[in-house]
Amino acid sequence: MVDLARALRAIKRSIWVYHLNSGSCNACDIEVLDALTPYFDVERFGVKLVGSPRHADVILFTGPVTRESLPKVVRALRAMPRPRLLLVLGSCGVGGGIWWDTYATTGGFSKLEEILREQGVEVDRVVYVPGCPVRPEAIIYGILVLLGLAEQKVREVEVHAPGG
Amino acid sequence: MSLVKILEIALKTGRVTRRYPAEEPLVTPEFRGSIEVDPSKCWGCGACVKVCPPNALTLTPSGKSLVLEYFVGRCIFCGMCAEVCPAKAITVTKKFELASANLRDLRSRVVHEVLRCSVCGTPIAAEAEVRAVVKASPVSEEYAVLCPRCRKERFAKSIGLRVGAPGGGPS
Amino acid sequence: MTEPVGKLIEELKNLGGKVEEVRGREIYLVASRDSLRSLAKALYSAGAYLKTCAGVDERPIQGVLSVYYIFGLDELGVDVILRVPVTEEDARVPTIVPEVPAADWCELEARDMIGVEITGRPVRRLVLPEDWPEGVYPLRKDFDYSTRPLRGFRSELPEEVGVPLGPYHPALHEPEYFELYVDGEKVVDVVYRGFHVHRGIEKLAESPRFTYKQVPFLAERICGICGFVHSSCYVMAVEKAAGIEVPERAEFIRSIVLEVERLHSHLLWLGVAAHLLGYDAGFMHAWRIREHTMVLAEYLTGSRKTYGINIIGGVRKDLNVDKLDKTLKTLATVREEFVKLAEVMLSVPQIRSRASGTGVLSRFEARALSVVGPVARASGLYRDVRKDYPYFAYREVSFKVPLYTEGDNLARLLVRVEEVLESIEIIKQLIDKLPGGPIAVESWDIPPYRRAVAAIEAPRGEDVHFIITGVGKPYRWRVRAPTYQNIPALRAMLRGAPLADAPLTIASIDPCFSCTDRVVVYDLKTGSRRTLRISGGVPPCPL
Amino acid sequence: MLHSLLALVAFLAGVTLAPVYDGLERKLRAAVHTRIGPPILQTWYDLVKLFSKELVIPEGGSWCALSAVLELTALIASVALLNYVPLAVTSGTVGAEVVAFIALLSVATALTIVRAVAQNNVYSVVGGFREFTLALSSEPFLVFSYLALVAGGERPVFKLSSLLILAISSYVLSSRIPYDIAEAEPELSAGVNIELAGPLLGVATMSTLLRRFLAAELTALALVLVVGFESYQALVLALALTPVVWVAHALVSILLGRTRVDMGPKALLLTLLPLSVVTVVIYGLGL
Repeated sequence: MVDLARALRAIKRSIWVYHLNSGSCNACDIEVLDALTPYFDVERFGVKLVGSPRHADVILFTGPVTRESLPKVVRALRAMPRPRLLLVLGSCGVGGGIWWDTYATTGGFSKLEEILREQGVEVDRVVYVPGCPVRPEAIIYGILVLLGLAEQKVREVEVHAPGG
Repeated sequence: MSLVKILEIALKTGRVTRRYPAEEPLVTPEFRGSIEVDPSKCWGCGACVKVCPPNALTLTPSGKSLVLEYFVGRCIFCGMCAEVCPAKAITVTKKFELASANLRDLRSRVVHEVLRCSVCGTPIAAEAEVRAVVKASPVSEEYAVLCPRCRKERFAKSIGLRVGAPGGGPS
Repeated sequence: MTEPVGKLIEELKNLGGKVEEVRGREIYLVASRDSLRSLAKALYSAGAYLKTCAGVDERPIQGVLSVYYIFGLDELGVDVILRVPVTEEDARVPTIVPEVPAADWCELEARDMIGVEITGRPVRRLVLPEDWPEGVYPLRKDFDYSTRPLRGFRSELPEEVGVPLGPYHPALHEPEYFELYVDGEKVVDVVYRGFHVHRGIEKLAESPRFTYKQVPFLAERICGICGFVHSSCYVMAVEKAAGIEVPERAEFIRSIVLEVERLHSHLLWLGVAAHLLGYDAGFMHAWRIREHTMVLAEYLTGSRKTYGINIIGGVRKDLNVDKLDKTLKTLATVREEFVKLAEVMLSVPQIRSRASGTGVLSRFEARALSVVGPVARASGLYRDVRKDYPYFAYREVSFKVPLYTEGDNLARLLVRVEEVLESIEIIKQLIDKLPGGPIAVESWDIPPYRRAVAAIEAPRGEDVHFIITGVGKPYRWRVRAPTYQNIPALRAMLRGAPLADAPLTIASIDPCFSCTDRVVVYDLKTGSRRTLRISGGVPPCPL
Repeated sequence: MLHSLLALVAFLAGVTLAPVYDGLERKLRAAVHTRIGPPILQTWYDLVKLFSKELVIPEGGSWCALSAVLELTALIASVALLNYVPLAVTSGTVGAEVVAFIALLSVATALTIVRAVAQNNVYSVVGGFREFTLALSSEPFLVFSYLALVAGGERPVFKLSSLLILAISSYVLSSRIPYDIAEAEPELSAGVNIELAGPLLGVATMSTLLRRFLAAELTALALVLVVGFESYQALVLALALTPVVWVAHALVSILLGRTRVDMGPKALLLTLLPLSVVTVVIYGLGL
């Protein structure tokens, strides 16, 4: 059993991320890279981009999960040690994006999650970061929310239009 | 040895890092973030839904109401909805701090009462839309609360024509 | 119609081509499959290059499946489009690869997408996933865009992808890979596998979900780096087909934003190239300078990427004095800092020694493979859409097209360095001449079944969009991104070269997003397989 | 007794400070990149996190784990010995400590290669091969120059030229750019470390840091010896100079790019071999 709170505490000052692209248009991906560069410099939080999912504490997930990339994505996620913490970036990953219902995609992370469950790959915590593309600050904010260092600002809202 | 010049450049430039979140983000006044629908202005007409490229905005009937849902998780932040909205109910904000631990919190809804035809009870449109139409055009309230079929019928009757069989609708 | 064009058409007529239509600088010919090869050969020897080919399901309008071959004659500034109709029952066309090597991929794609068999060449599946059912062709009109045929879920990768990491790389990249066949330390052959980024965009545009108005936003998402090129190219194709006159000011604004996009893209590439060569200071500084262009792009358009300002008939956002002022200031900063950085980068010994003389593409091969953009220009091929087929406001500006003859990685790097400076000058001239007036037409009408080809010089080379208009939405929209054209040239660059140069060489064509990719290495002598993770390389501006 | 105690204190300081120096290096790199960079203690944070993770034995099995741990042990021992040498050994002789130090260093290198090959991953095997070629083209010169400095006696020119060889070859030992080809991130992912995770990755990281510490301290010590200091004066001075040399190493690595696997070792041989020949000639001339 994974003690999530403990695991999150352990990586608070040292967050190694692996970037996993499931067929995105590259815009989110270059923003992930951009977050490393001088103006945003995520290294000041101890964030480091690593080259293997085995070294990763958090996976930065982009793309709508195309049919072709699906098996490889599952495999990369399986290679990641528990706890599996995911930051799902961009409108493709979060909601399937503009191509959410085409023949060539799976429709984003929520569908992938079902397939992962079928395949016995458990995911311990997911934070969704909308954006098209996600700007570097949104990625930073997402990381902080994932670690519990920042408050989530959005809430589900349902308002009735005033009646006549 | 011009490769050492990188040190000179670095010294001259200093540190450019924005200490977001402690400092302001690098956002310009033109930035398009998530949208907000003002429920007091929204008609529930669905113009935004028709234009939304990724279907982040949807209008679905649910029981007695019509629900306009905005799923920011699929939004592409193009702002076309705000441009086409006839009621100017949609504003494009500069919000980008939208991270959420679940998909539910990425949805916001405006629930509209559906107006039913005062004769046959068929749902016509959102009440707010009908009110807006009545306000904007000289359609009398009497006609506005009818479904297209009954409206036609009543109109036909009013100018003295019989449409279809007695007591029946148009054929 | 100029004389050489008339002569060429006469020759094509004699070879069996029938002129269907001449629209502006586009000449549409219909040909039978028997005359296809001789027509293609004649066009190629007349100096044409293949822009792309596209399968179109024309059964609802003409009862046939057609394959369109779009040839560009850049010296004459015209396009010749060959259409080869075949019946559904006998859907076969001969390959033109022996005459036109550049047709390799688009023939296979037509086979995948509309089910026209290509005869006379080895065929394999290119775009669709391996577990896609046989006989299901996504671009046929009777295929519903949202059908997801049952998945034979492959939890294991094919054998040759033996490393447990899957085709993923550390520094950002798309999940694509090349297979390198080696004999000892020499590369013998290269095969590109992937299309992991196939998202069904062409089909989606003709689905009930989309209208003409919405497609620009879809087009922009073909590629997150040069998206504005795609949306511009789409609107240009539609405007050409429908004969919509775009206000001059809108054309200027589009051109300005296109050049801003080129700036960000080239700076991005230079940074990634530096990173691949272990020079991270170069990466950081290039991206620091690039950040100015990102902020500028957001200030001009409302978004850092996927700008979203292109609409049919113009643009959505106007430029005001503040914006022009900010643009000029940003350009001055970028120019000053970039010149300094370029000097430093080129003085780093490892960058010089690893880039010069590696990944050579000769002028002859460059022409045969119809490569485009900086790759062509680094191999001595003077090819730039902005000059050859001037569009938008490019007629109004003067600029130099950097040309190198070495054809190596260093030449490609230098072409891009010079282009950054040229882009800055272009934007300055555009701002100087920016006319007043409206930024979009009031209304427009798009008649169905009109055809048009549009091309734009993207940061990576010529981007081509071909459109057949439909009712309320495109009937068929074919996109050919520049990388699609350049990847096959990697074979020529890598073959016979040492394995160690492969990463940089693959990155040197700036494959949509240069990042690392995996390579499967086949040793032909021992028959054993090794898998190497290399840097650089990635997919065509994905479709 | 006093010597051993002093050496022990020096050793402990070295082990504790190596990650801090690395933090300093990262901070410096960030400054050249015009960004803020991580906290100085970042490398310690990274190590603490890695050791707090679950122990996963990689695909290569216990061989891999064993060689990683042994490699670290060998490096720890060599750091300890390096500190002991100036205290125990009188100038001009080659004691058992010196021989043991050299042997441990070579063992550590050999163990890196074993660890790389044992991981049974193509990238790590390639990384191991790269490590091997690099070691072949630099370590013999490191040994040669180190011996020359310890046992060379009073020959100022000879010592200076040995110092030059030692400075270059110890820089290679630090496996920094341009010689980080064994774990080159864009080319080999993490190369020799690819399959390691958690504590084992921490062990491997610590090994790298100790190598860098050794490289810096060796150069610092050589410098001090050439100037003419001896015994614990030399040791204390060398320890004080270590972070300076470390930063100098860092600076060089920031300014350069990565070499290619066939270019780097060749260039090294072409530099170090003639230099060594000249040094031997200088010795022969009694300078």
